[in-house]
Amino acid sequence: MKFKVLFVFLFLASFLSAQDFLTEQKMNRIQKIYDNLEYNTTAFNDLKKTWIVTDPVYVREIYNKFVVKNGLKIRGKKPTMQELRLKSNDIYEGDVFIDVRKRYYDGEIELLRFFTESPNRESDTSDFFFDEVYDFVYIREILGVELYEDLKKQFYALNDITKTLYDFNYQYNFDIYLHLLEPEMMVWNLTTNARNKYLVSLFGKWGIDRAAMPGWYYPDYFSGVRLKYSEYIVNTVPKTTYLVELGFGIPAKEFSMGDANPLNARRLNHSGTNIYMHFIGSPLGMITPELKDVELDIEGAFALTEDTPDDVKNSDSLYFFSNRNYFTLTALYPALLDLGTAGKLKAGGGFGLYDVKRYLSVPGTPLLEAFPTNIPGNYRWMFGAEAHLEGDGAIISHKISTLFHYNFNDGNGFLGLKFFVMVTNSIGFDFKMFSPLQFSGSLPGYRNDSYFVFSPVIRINY
Amino acid sequence: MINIRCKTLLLFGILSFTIFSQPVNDLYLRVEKKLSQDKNYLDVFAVTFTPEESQLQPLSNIPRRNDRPSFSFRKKDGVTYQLIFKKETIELDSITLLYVREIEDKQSSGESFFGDASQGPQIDTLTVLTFGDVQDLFDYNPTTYFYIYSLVKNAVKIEDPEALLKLVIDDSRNKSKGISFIDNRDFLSHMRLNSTHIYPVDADEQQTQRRTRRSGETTTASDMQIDASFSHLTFYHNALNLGFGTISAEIDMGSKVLNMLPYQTMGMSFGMRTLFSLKGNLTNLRNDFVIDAKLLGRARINTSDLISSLPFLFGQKPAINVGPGFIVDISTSRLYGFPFLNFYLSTSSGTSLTPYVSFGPAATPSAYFSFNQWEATFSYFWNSSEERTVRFKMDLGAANYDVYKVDYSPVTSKSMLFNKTQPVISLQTTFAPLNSEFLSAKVKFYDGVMNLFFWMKIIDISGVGSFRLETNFMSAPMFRSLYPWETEGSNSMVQIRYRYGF
Amino acid sequence: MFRKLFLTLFLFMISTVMVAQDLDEIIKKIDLKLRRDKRYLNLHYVEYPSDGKIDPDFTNLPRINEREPVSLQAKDNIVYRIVFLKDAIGVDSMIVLYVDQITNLAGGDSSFFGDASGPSFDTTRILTFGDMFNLKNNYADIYYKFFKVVDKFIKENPDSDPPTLLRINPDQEIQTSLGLSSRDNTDFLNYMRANHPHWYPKPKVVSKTSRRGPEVVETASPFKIDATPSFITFSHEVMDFSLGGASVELGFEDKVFNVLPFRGQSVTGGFRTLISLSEKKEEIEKAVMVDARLLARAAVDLTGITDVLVWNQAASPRLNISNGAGLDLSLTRPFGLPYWNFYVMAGVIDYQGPALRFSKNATRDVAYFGGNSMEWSMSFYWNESDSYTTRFRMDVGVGYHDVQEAEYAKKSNSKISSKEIYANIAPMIQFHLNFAPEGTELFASKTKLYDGVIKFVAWLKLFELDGGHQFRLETQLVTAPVTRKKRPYETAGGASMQLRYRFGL
Amino acid sequence: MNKKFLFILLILLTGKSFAQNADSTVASQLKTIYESLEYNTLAFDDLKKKWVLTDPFFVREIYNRFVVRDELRINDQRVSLDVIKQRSQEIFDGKILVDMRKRYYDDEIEYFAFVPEEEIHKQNPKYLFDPVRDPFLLRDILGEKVYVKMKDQSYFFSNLTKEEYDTKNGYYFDLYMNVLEPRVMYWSTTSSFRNKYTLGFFGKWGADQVFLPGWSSMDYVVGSELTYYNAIASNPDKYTYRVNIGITFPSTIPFVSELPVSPLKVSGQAVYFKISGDPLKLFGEDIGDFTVNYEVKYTATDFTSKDIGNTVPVDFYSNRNYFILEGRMKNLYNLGDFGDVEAAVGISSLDINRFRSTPGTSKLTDLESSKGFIDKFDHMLFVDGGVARTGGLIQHRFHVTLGYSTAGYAVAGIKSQTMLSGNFGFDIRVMSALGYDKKSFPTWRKDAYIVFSPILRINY
Repeated sequence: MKFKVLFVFLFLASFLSAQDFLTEQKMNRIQKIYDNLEYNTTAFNDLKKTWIVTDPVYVREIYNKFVVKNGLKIRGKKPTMQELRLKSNDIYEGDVFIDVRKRYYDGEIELLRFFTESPNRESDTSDFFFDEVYDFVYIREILGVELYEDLKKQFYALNDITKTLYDFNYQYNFDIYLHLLEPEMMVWNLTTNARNKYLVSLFGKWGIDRAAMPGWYYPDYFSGVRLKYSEYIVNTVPKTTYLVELGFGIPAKEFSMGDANPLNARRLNHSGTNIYMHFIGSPLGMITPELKDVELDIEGAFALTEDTPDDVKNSDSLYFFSNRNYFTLTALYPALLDLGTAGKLKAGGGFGLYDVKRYLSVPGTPLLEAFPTNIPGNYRWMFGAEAHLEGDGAIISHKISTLFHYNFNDGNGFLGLKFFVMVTNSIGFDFKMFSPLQFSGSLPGYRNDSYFVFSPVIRINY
Repeated sequence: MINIRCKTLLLFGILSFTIFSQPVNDLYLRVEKKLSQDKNYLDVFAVTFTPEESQLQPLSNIPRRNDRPSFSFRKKDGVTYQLIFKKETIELDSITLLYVREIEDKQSSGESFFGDASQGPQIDTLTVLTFGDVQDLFDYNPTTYFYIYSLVKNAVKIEDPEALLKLVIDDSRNKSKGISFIDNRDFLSHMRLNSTHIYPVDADEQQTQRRTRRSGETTTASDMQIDASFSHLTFYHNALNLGFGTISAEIDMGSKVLNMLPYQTMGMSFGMRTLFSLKGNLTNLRNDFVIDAKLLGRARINTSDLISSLPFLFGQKPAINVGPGFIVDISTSRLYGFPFLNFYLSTSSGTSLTPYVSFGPAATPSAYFSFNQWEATFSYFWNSSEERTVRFKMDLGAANYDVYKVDYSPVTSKSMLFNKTQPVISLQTTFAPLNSEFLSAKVKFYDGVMNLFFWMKIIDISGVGSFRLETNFMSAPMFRSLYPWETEGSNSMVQIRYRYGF
Repeated sequence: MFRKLFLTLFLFMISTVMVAQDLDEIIKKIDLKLRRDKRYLNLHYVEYPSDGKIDPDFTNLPRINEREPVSLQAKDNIVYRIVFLKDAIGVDSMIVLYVDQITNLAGGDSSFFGDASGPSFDTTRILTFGDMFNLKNNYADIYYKFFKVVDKFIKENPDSDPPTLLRINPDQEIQTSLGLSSRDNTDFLNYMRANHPHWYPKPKVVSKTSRRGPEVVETASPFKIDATPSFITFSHEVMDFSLGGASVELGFEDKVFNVLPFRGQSVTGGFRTLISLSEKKEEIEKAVMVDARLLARAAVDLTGITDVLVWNQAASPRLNISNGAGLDLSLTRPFGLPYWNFYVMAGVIDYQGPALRFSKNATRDVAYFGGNSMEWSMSFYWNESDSYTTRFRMDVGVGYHDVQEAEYAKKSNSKISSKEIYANIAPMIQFHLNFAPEGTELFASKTKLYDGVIKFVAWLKLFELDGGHQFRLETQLVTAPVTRKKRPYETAGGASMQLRYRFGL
Repeated sequence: MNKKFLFILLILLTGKSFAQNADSTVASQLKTIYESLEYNTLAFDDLKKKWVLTDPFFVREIYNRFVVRDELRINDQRVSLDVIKQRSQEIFDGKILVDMRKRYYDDEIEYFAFVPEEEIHKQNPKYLFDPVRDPFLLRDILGEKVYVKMKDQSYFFSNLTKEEYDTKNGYYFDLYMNVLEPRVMYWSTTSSFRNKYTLGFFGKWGADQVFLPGWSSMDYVVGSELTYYNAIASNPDKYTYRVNIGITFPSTIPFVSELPVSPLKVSGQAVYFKISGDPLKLFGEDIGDFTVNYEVKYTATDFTSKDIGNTVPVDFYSNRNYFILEGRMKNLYNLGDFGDVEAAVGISSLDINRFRSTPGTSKLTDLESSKGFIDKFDHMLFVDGGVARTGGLIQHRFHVTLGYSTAGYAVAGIKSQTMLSGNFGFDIRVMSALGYDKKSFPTWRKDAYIVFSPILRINY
């Protein structure tokens, strides 16, 4: 009797395994049909409405429905009661969440996944311990219509992680860059071959950072025309190959932070019309190929005429300083170090010179009287080094730079810190701070003891 | 006492046999539920097929699962079959049959005894071959499967099968950023809502306007256009449409550059406004180079003591007189890629010096005069979203006005006090939901003063015209001290604006 | 040798006995549970015979515990119910548990008394679980027949679940433990419909508790009124235009200055429009809505009528609020920011003949004028549970107002001099609490702390006449300055109580 | 012979075991059927009403009914009389309790067990007898009256039902109303997978790391705060980096008596900047939950005597700038309910200027103009250790800070914040100077400060 039993079992086992292979193949075919029934929207997968159910009791309601209908699987196999009890302990701790995703074109829920996550953890340790459940018909059948509608209406505590698309592409219809110290308004653009771009814009520049005379401490507001040429555009971000600026100085009205008397609050004053020139490019590539990345930055302002006392409009005689000429040459190495999200490091240095003249303006006299300062020819040589950390995220783009300026003649130096941030390429904030480093004696008369400027930034680019 | 006999084990075998096929049945069940319940998201197609006599034979007594009787296709008028299948996709390399439905139109088959024609066609559809049946055909009855398969393949070659996908894909694509038109559409839509003068509606623009209006009221193209309020009046008649341009008249009490409200400028400007395009006709305003030019004369009227009595004006008496003269005000669309340009010039000979407001001791009075003002700005337009519900306009440029001090005793002498070119920036936001005007707010900064201009549509009665409520607020100077020729505090004004024929 | 054989046999017998004995126990327990548990059994059943014919094999089915075999009869007043267990964890396929016979007594012979007592059913369990288990083990072919009946029923209608014996409805009391804040305008609309004097479109959002019956939509009356002695709003259908609705208002209250109704010596008239910017009208939950009120304020002497219309206990007023024009705007979540409220009132002070003046010294009188005022805030809504009974709102923002002091000669009405004694921006925080059991708003309160003064407003629903006339009791309380000394233009505060009538909102 | 015998025995046993297996598989299958009859509420097991019956007399009454109906089982086997006698002794000593649990959707008792006292708190206790897991079997054993009395809990018992307390961070809006450091988060977005950018306003009164706590500081920093999480977690402190920018506003002093002898006055408009994050992660190293905080307050402009608003010349001290650099290691190790240990070390420097404001002059005169910008600073090294716990019913942070200043004195401080389920709480900070001599102690600083504030937090 027992022998017959064994024989029956053997026969059944062999028969089943052959049949097993056939079902396996059939299962795959039907599974493939099942997965391809819906209209395919994988291109929008990341943009679909996704959220995490965090309410611990609500998670239990949904988990219980799956347990009742035995709808959960672990690696394709139905879990045993012990495995379910083990997972339920995580639920009792309150560390189980449900990842829910909606279909793109209508509001049905196409994906539901249970996962646990240890509360204080660094990186993303979410382990999806049950297989994901997809297809809203199946989910609705398991949850029952009422709980399913409730899940869609989001009447519970949740974290919304629907992705919003932030793209970072420049458009060339117009570009308004409202910045108190460096405004720019693009007025004209032209493409000659398929990829390059000529951009003409009106620009303004208040303050010379390399001479540690930022923003409203500088007497002249240079404004003029800027031509930017970019050889080709890398995913809509122009890779500027050279930039030429030509402008003239407008005497800047004192932007006083409080009622300080305009003239002596700012030690440097306008003393004649001047022209401003600025060139950024990397011409060294023509000489030696290794230096083709080095960026040269040549900037200069030269006074042409000299004001008369009634231009200065002072009521009683007045001594004041004025900077009339300024020239710097700086070489910068871009992308020295790539720190990922923190940005790319760009550093370099250079030298330059600027003059400071001391004038006496007596009302009624035809000309200003120039006094020799203790420095022959009034020219001061300076050496500067700077480092910029630039990052271009889709949401946050930032530029943090430190700048060191040493003045040979005056024997003093300035350490500058510049912090600039833009959010979604539309609103931002820029602030610069220079503090003196004394080496010998006290600061010369035309110097403030610390410089601090800031400005909100609004960009409208269409 | 129950004892276990070997028959049980045999039974286990049978049961497990069905059990092992259980997951396949579950999958069939799941797919069939998906096919029946997911109404509009399935990317499947249907071919309607009415069998001919010759085709009946291979399609008869097809076996079906769950011991349902075998099925044969019928040839009867009013009976058609829908073969639902899936086209080739990335993972499915050939057409895959899903299920077959039989549609019987009882009405046309004349069967309905009670003549219930009144209920309209009575169609009942029945799924004759479920997904499970078709898969079993594929596994165990390939000839029938391929016969139906070839039916579908040929039908697809002849004409496109009917798609059961009911999703409206294209109208819900959403862009992440706003838009700004390269041509004049933004300029024209702004001017039509805000300008006091006529901008003829483009040909195709008319349809879109009329289509949205039809939900509201139909507009007969009236041949007269009036825009009037307590401080300005413009008039246009079709007769003045000269083909290459239009002429309309304007009277206005305000000044564009000076930070003063109408009536405070104590003068009235009157004159003509013309809109023309270099192409010679106004049909294709959207792409042509359009010039909107005003030529006005400005006369002085002593409205200084009227100010305190006007109910809609909340402001002080001005301290500066504005000289008479003539005004040029030009706005052009884009020329060779440059932005939209606006230029305003108001000049005065500076001769007539009788002051309406003066200051200083009564014996030796003196007065402030402003004779010339100009403003040159670039305009930029953009919209927050594709439906253009929220539209923006930004003007950036420079402006200048001069101020003279005139002393009358012992002899009238004139000395220039102020003549400075300063930046001007203004941002106007217009709310036009569903392309119909609703409200607009403009904030302008010039010479340290903030000017807030705001209008909102109240009532729009067809045939009579539309009424708007307008407020104009001029703030006290900020970030600087008061000029001697300015009055203290802020001034504001509220008025009703009537527009007919726009 | 014989002993060993006997020992092994004995072992064998005991273990089977032991094993068998266990089975009896479990089966007895299962039968007991199946008989008694009326609500919690998660089992399904199939009515048999569906087509009136009984399978011949179902005759004299053997039963355990010495009960004689039974046969299924094909009578029209008898229906058999085959109960089975589906989708159980650890159980691979469906298992038939027992069979009940339900005889419809009335249906069979025409009951003499007429079926006044309605159809009475007699349910007897002809095959208990023990019987069925015995069939399954020993009469596999009969069991398989039952299995086929149920399997055929399931396969034939895949869409609907077979009828269940479960009497509890877990979907009824879906609970959550943490509160929730709705990601669309639901909370905003819930709040505005209950508290805002101007109307907001219905239908009311179906909160979870009222899921039982369908939401009955009252007939929308053509005009809508919200009136208290100090603030009245009116709107009529004709004022609506394509984009939204409009209404007018008149009131003796002020939003920023901490004064009680009528005590600000000013009247404010206003025109209000409500626009929803979404293309599809019915989706106001998702639309960006603009609620704009254009206001005009005029100074008026109300000293006479303060105590006539409204019951209030308050110190005598000291502030004249000037004429002015202004705007009160609230936006729902522009660009993903929270709800924005912005109120600005530009005041133009007419120093001529103030309503309230106080003698400063022998020769001079003094009067205080409230000029400009502004308030900007962001609102955050949340609910304590998903049944929406207690709803909260918090406004965080800043306010500004300025006060001028003017000096007059004793009996003259024109001012000699005026100076600004207060003009400052101060933080503003306001906490709202709404209590709406079962979706009907019963009580709401808001507490505002601005410029050191606490302003508390609360209403309680008194009663509602049919036809939609609703009466509420509303109290307003303004305290003396808490965190600082009292300024000359401020009073020691007070409270006022008034009746509020709402119709059509 | 015995080979044949062995062979028969072998077949018998295999057959037997085989049958036995067949039996036990059938038995286990019956058991699964038995357990699957009820509507499964596994997910709510911990939320079901649980209580323990301790009344010794009632326990005996119930035990007796079990004995009478012979329903006591141990591992599903019947219990022999002497075992019952031996176990009864424990009942008589009163050391046995009855542990019960109700069903979730109705109030039948679904779990009933005799449990010794010392096992009651364990996850799966060692039972005296097998528990009864079927209400109707229990009703059968106890009889209708006693079962209903058990169900209605009309006797002395201790309730063990679990209340669901949890704090989850919603990243939708977060109002943290604490007078010393308020925060209002109003905007958030996700740009890829599960990261989160959040924008909010923040306030900051006083600076703990330079031992100038809130109430007595004349300037109140208000500004904007940007936080970035590269993957959101239920614990809101797990951000990747946070940047704060703000400016100072004059603040009113509630308790004037708290002020030091010559309080620090404001002498200019200041700017505040703070960045906190883990710089090491930029270079790929990961030494655990490590954050660096760098704070700076820089006074940019100089007030005039008109701003100070004094009518008679007055000398005063003023703090214009401070720099704080702190490295903080969190989750060093876990102390269970006490929370996780965290430690921090840092340096801070604070400059003190003496000004004279004479009305009418446009600039304040610097009485210590001889001192350079750098040497006006007092530097301070501080160490901070404490325990922090988030989640669950009560969240708390207790910190002890010790600092030593170059000005020759040490300062100790205790900071504590306790919150109830993430909504209401209290913040107390005490700081006092140590090891200083009265005479040379700076007059612009009090030797002891106590600062507190209620906390209201709404997070969705």
